[in-house]
Amino acid sequence: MVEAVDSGSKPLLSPDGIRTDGRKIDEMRKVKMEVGLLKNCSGSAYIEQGKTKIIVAVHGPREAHPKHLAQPGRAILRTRYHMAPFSTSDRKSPAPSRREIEITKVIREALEPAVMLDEFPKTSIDVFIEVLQADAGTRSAGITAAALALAEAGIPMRDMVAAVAVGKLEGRVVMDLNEEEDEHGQADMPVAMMPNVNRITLLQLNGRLTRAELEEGLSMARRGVDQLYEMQKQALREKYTSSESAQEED
Amino acid sequence: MVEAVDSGSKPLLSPDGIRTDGRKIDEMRKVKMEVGLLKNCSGSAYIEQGKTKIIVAVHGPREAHPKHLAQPGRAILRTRYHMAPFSTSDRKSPAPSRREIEITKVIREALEPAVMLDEFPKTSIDVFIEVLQADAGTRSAGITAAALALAEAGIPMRDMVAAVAVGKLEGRVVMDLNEEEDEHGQADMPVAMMPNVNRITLLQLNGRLTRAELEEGLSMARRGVDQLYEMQKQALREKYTSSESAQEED
Amino acid sequence: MVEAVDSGSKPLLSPDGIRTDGRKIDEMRKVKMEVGLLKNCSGSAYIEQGKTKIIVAVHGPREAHPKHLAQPGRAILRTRYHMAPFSTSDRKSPAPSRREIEITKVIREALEPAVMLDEFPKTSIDVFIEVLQADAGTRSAGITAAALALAEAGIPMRDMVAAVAVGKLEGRVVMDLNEEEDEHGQADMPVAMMPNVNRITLLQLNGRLTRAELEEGLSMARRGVDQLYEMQKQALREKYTSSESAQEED
Amino acid sequence: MDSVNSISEAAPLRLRDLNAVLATGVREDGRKLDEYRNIDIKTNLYEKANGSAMVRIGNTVAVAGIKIARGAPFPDTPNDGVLTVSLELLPHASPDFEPGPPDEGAIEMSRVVDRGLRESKSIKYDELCIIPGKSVWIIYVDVYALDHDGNLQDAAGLAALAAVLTAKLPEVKVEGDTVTELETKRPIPIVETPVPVTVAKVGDHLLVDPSAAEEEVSSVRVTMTTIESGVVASIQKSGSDSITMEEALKIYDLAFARAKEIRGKLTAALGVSPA
Amino acid sequence: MDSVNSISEAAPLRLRDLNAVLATGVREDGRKLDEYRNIDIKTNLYEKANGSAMVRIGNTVAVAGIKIARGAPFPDTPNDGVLTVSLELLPHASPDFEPGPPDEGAIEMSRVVDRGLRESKSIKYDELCIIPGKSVWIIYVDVYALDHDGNLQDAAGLAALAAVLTAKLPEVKVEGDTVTELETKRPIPIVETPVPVTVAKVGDHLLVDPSAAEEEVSSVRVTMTTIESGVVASIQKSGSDSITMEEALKIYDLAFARAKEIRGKLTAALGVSPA
Amino acid sequence: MDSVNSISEAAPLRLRDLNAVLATGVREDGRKLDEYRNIDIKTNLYEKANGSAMVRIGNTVAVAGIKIARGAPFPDTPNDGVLTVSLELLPHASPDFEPGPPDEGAIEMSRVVDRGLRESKSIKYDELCIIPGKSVWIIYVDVYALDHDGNLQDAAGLAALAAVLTAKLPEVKVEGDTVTELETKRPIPIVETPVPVTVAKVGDHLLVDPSAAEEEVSSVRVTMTTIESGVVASIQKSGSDSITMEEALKIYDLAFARAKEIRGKLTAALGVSPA
Repeated sequence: MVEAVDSGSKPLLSPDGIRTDGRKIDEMRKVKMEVGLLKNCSGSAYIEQGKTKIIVAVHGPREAHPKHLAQPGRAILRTRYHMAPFSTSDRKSPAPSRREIEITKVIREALEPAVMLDEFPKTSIDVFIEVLQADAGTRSAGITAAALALAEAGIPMRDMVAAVAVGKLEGRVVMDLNEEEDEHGQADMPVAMMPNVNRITLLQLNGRLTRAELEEGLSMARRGVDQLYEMQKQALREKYTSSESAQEED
Repeated sequence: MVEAVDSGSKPLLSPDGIRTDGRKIDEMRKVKMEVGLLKNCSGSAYIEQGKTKIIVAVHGPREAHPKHLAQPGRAILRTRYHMAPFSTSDRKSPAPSRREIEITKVIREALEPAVMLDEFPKTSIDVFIEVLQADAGTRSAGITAAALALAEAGIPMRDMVAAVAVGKLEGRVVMDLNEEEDEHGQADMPVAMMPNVNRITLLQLNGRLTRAELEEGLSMARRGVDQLYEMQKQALREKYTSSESAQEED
Repeated sequence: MVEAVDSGSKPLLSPDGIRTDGRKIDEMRKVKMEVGLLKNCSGSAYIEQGKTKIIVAVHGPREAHPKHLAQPGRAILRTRYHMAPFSTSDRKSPAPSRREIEITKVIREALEPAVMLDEFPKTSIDVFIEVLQADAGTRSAGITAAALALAEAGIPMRDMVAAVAVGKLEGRVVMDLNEEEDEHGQADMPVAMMPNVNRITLLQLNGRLTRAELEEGLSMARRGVDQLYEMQKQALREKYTSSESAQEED
Repeated sequence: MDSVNSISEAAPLRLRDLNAVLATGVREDGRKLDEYRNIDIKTNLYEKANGSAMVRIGNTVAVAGIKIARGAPFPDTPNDGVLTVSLELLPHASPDFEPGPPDEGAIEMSRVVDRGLRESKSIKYDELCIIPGKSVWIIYVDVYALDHDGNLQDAAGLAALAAVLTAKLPEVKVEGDTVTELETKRPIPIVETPVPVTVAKVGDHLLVDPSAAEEEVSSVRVTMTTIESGVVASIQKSGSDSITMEEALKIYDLAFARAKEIRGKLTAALGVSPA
Repeated sequence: MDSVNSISEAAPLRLRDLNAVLATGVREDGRKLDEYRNIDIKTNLYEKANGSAMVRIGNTVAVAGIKIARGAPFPDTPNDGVLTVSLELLPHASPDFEPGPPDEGAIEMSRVVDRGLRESKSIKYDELCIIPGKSVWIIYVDVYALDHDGNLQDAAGLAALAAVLTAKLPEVKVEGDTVTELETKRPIPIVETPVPVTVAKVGDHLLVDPSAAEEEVSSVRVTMTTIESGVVASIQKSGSDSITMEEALKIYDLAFARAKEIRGKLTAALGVSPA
Repeated sequence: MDSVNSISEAAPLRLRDLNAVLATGVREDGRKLDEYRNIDIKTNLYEKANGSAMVRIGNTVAVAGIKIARGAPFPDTPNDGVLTVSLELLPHASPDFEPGPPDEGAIEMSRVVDRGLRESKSIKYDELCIIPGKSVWIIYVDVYALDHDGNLQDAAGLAALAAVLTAKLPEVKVEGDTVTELETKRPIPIVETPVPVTVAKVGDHLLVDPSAAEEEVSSVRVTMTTIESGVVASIQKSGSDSITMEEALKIYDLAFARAKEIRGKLTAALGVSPA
C-alpha cells in the first residue's frame, strides 16, 4: 500500500531544491530500456522509469481487422494503453476505465505524427502498452517505449518520439514526477516531443501553471525528451549489436 | 425532489371535479410546441406539456446502417426514446432501461402506420426522442413531437399522429395525467391516434378500468388528440411562415 | 434452500458403504429420459438424473450464423450450457457465468468427436442445454441428453456419447455424485465416453485422487456410461415406436 | 434501436390466401376465430424453486419458476414487497431465437407479464412486508419460452400466474431486526386472477390466441389482462399497424370471455384460487 | 482501440483552398482568425434539476443539467465533496453521432470538461462535506451535445460551468449521523471561473473557436482552461498532428484573452459570479 | 457460443509430416517426446504487488501478480479466505490475441489454474481468516500471457504458483471488529506444491509441454496437476478429440514425473517451499 503522505506537514521540495526521493529539480528518475524481449510480435520494448514498469508490443503492419477500418491510402495506427490489475496500490479492475480510454487516444495522437502511415495502405499497425507497475508518468513512459517498439519493428518513422511529465512542487517547476509528487503536487504536465523536428505531439495539463511556468515547463520537458532520446538510441544500438554478435555465433 | 403525496389524505380530485393543479377533468396541461430549432438534422421539434419537456430530432431518409438492416422495398423506421440523467427526481443512469427499450418499441409502432415507408426503399428514417424533463406523459408527448419533427423533415405521412394519456382519479376518467396523478391515480392509459383516419396506433394500460371507463377513456383521448393536432398544424404553420418571411428578408 | 450439512459430524458414506440417499457405492441415481418433446426444433431430449433436470434442443444442420463462422469442409458445432435462474438454491443471474462458459466449451469438445461434422459443410449444428434444476452432475447429464437430442435430430454420429461423474467419499470411489456429495466429498470427476469405441471425450477432475483411484474412477465411469447408453437406446426406441404407432393411427 | 419488420416480404400473398380462408369463419387449424387452443397446466415441477409451472397452449410451451429472497423495499413503498419478472426466449423454442440478453420483443413481453401481475394490484404487496422500510419479500418470477407456436405472451403470462398461485413463502418470526424463517409456509397473498388474452388482427379479422403462422401475417396484436369483475388491468398493443376504437372494445369483449374460461381451467388444474 | 481518421480522404483539396482563404485573415463565416462566435447562455431550464444551462455558440448547442445526492466521500479525500461529469453526444446533434455508450471522443471531451472544473481547484470541495468521512454532496454534471457546428468542447465546458454557477444545494442540519435537508438553499461554493477556449490549427493558422467545417480540416485542436488570474488550469491537445512550443504559448495567449471576454458575458448573463 | 476449430484447414498435410517425424522419437525442436523445455523463474518483480512471478518455458512467457485485500467470506465458508484467479491473453503474446474481455479459451485456462491452486486444498484457507464470518483475506491472482510459443496453460499455472509461494501477507491485530495491519508479514499458508503439466496428443503420440506448432496440430491436450504425494488434484481435457483410458493413465505418469522435476527447479529458484 502507498504510505499516506500529509503534504501539509512534509514539503515535497526542501528549501535547497531536493525532492523527497533525493532528486534535484531537473533530475529525471532512473530509466532502463530494453528492446526485442518478446518473440511473437513485430517489435517490443520494456521501460522502467523509477518504479513505473511498462511493456510494449507492436504487431504489424498487417491486414486491418475488422476490415471496414482499413484506409485505402494509409495504415491505421491502433493503440491500447492498459494497466495490469496488480500495477496499482489497490487492485485495478481489468476492464478499461474512462481514463485508460482517454490515454489510449492521446497516446495514439502522440505517435501518429511520427509514424509514416502512408507507406502501408490498407494495413493496421497495432501498439499495445501494458503498465505492469504504475508510479506516475505511465503515459509518457508508455510513449517512449512505444516509439522504441515501433522502431524495433522496422516501421519507418519521421522522427523518434519521447515523453516526460513535468510538474510543480512548492511553486517550482520540476522534472518527471513520481507518484507521491503527482498526488500531492500542484501541477502535472505530460509532454511528448519529436526530438529532431522539435515538435510537441502530446500536451496535457492538470493543475495550475502561470504563463511563465508553462513556458519553463515546456523547456524542461524538451531537455527531458533529449535525455530519453539518447537512451532510446542506445537501447536500439545494443539490440542490433547483440543481434549481430548472435548472428556471428550461428 | 418530488413532494411526497399521501393520496389517502389528500384527494387527487375535489368533489366538484377540480384536480390538484387546478385543471378540470377533461382539461389538458398547457402545451407548447416548436419545430425546426436544431440545425444539423433533417427535422426537429420541441414540446412542453406541463413540466414534461422533450426534444426530438429526425435524420433521414438516409442509407440504413448497419447495411444488413436495409429493406429492399421500404425504409426502416428507427426510434430511440431516452431520458436525460437530469430529467427525473433522482438522477437516471444514462444506460437505456428496460422501460426505455419497451417505450422505444411502442413509439416506433405508433409512428409506423403513419409514415409512408414505401417511398424510400433501402433507407433508414431515424427518430431520436430525448426527455429533458419528465413529469408524466412522456411517451405520448414524445410521439406528438416525433410526428411534428417527421413532418418538418418532409417525410411523407398518411396522417399526423398525436398522443395523450388519459387516466382515472377517484373513480373518474381524466385527461392528460401529471406525475402526481400518474403515481397515485388508479389507471394510466396512453393513446396515440391518427386524427384524420380516426385510428389508434398506440394503446397501453396500467391500472384498472371497467369496460365503460375504457370506452370513455378512448373517447376522451380522441378529444385530446384533436386538440394536439390543431396545435401541431399551428406549429408547422408558424415555422413555414417564419421561414418564408426569413426568405423574404434575404 | 439446501440444508446445511456438516460433513464432519455426519459421514457421507456409512461403514457398510451406504450413501446418505441410500444408494450403494456404484449405484447411479434414478434416471429418466425422454426425446422429441419439443416441436419447433430439429431434435430435443429431457433428462432427470436424481433431482437434476435438463432440457436440450438441437437446431440444424442450418446455415451458419454469423456467416464468417462457416467452415468450407464441415459443419460447426455450437453448444450452450446454461442454468435457469430458478435451478439453484439461490437465484442464479441469467447472464452466463465463467463456469457456464467453460462448461459450454468442454461439452462441445465432448460431443465433437462423435458428430460427423464433415457431412454438412458450411452449416451449423446448434445444441442448447438448459438446466432447469441443478443437483450436481449437470454437465454429464447435459451431455447424455445432448447426444440423445442429436440422435433424434437425425444428425449422423460415429457413436453415442454418455457421461457420468464419479467421485470420492470417505476415501472410496463412488458413482454419480449428488449435490450434497459434490459439495462435501473429496473429489468430483465427470467423464464422458463413446461407449462402442470405448473412448473418453470429456475428462475433468476437481479434488484429490491417487493413481489407483483415478484408474478405479475411470472404470466405474465406464460402467455408468454403459448403463446410460442402454437407457439412451431405450428412449430412442420408445420414441420411434410411439411415432410409428402414431402414424398407424393417422 | 432495432427495427422489427414484422411482416415478411413474402407475406402479402400468404395474407391474401389467409384472408379468404378466414372469411369462412374457420382458421387453418380448424378453430373458430374466437376460439382458444387447448391449455395444459402443470405445477410444482422443480423442488428448488419456491413455485413453478409449465403451461402448454397447443404446441406453445412456457415455464415459470419462482425464487424468493429477503431484501430492502423500494424507498417510495417501504411497506410493500417486490415482484420482478424476467423472461427469456430460449433458443429451444424456435430456430429464430438466439441465446443472449433479451431483445426488445422479449423485454416488451416480460413487461406485459409484469404489469398484468403487478399493476392489477391483485397481489397484496403489503402482506409481503417483513420489517417496514427494512426487509420485505422479493419475488423473482423467471419465465422461459420453451416451444414457440404462437402466443407466447399468454403462455408466459399464464405460467407466471400459475407459478405465483402455487408458490409458497416461509412464515417468519421477527424479533427486533432479527428475522427467523420458520418451517411453516404460506401462499403468496393474491386476491384476484388476472388472466391475459391476446387477440391478433389478420386482414380485417380478429383472431383469439394466434398460432405462429397467424402471428406471422398479423399486423397488430393486443393483449388485455382482465380479472374476475371484468376490470381490465393491463393492455398492450403491439405491431406496426392501427386499430379502431370499435376493435379495441371488441377485443376487450373477447379477452374477458376467454379469460373467464381460462380462469376456470386454471383453478381446476391448480386446486387453488386467489384468497 | 478505435482509430479515428480525423482528416477525411477528400480533405487535402479543401484544406488547400481554406489555407488560401485564411491567409487573407478572414474565415469562411466572416470571422477574424482570433474571433469567437456569438455566445448565448440560458439557465434554470429544468425544475427537476438542481441547476441547468444551455449554451449556444453560433449554431453549436450544449445543455448541462445538475443533480445532487448525498453519498460517501472517496477514502483518500474524506472531507471533500465529489463532482462527476458525464457527456453524451446526442444523435440529435449530427448525422454522424450514433446513440449508445460514449466513444473515445466523447470520453475525452467529458474528461476535459471535468478537469477544467475539478482540477482547477476553483470549487471548494471541503465546503461540500456534510459529515467528514461519511457523507458529502455528490454533484453530477450531465452534459448533452444537442447541435454540432464545431467546438462542442467549449460549448460543453461553458454549459457545465454555467450550470454549476447557478445550481443550488439545500442547507442541511446535522445531528449525530442524522442529516436533515432544510428548505433554504445555497450556491455551489466556487471561487473562480475556469473558462475553456479551444483553438484549432488549420494549415499554419491558429483559429479560435473552430466551426464544424474548420474542425474537419484541422489537424490539431488545443483546449486551454484559464482562470481570472491568468493561471492555466487544464490543457488538452487533441488530433493527429504536432505543434511547436511557440504555438503552445500563442494558444495560451489567445485562450486567456478570449476567456476574459467570455467570463464577462457569463457573469452578465447569469447575474452571478464566483464567491 | 464460439466454435473453435482447433485444427486448421491446412493442418492435415502438416500433421502427416509431423507424425512421421515423431515416429523417430524426436520433435521438431530436438526434444524427446516426454521432455519439457527449459524453465526460467523470476519472482518479486513488482513492489506494488504482494507477490509476483515471471515464468519462461522456452519462448513462452507468463507473469502473475498478487494483490490482497480484506473482504467478506463466502456465506457457506465463513472461516475461509478466498483465492480468485483471472487470466488475460495479452495481445503482446501473439498476433492472434485481441485485447478485450477473455474468450472461452482464456476463461478455461484461468479456471484450470484456479482449480489447480484452489481445489488441490494445498492452501490452508482457514489460516486466511481474520474474523470468522466477517473478514478474511481475499487473494487476487492475476495472470498475463506475455509471449506465446505453446503451453501457456503450464506457464500460467507455474507463474501463479510461484507468485503465491513468494507472496507476503501483513500480520494483523484484531480487537473486536477493528483490524489493524502490522508491519510484519507472513507467507500465504501453502503446504503442498501443485504443479500442472500439459501433455498434447499429436497423431498417436503423447508430447509433453507442446510448442505452439505442436499445439496447432494436436487434437487433444490434457493438463494434470499433481502434488508431492502423487495425488492428482485437477485434470482438464481440452480439444475436440478423444483419448483412451490407457492414454489417460499414461498422461498421469508423464505429468507426475515432470511435475517432480519442475517442483525441484521451483523450490531451487524461489528458495521457498510449502510449509
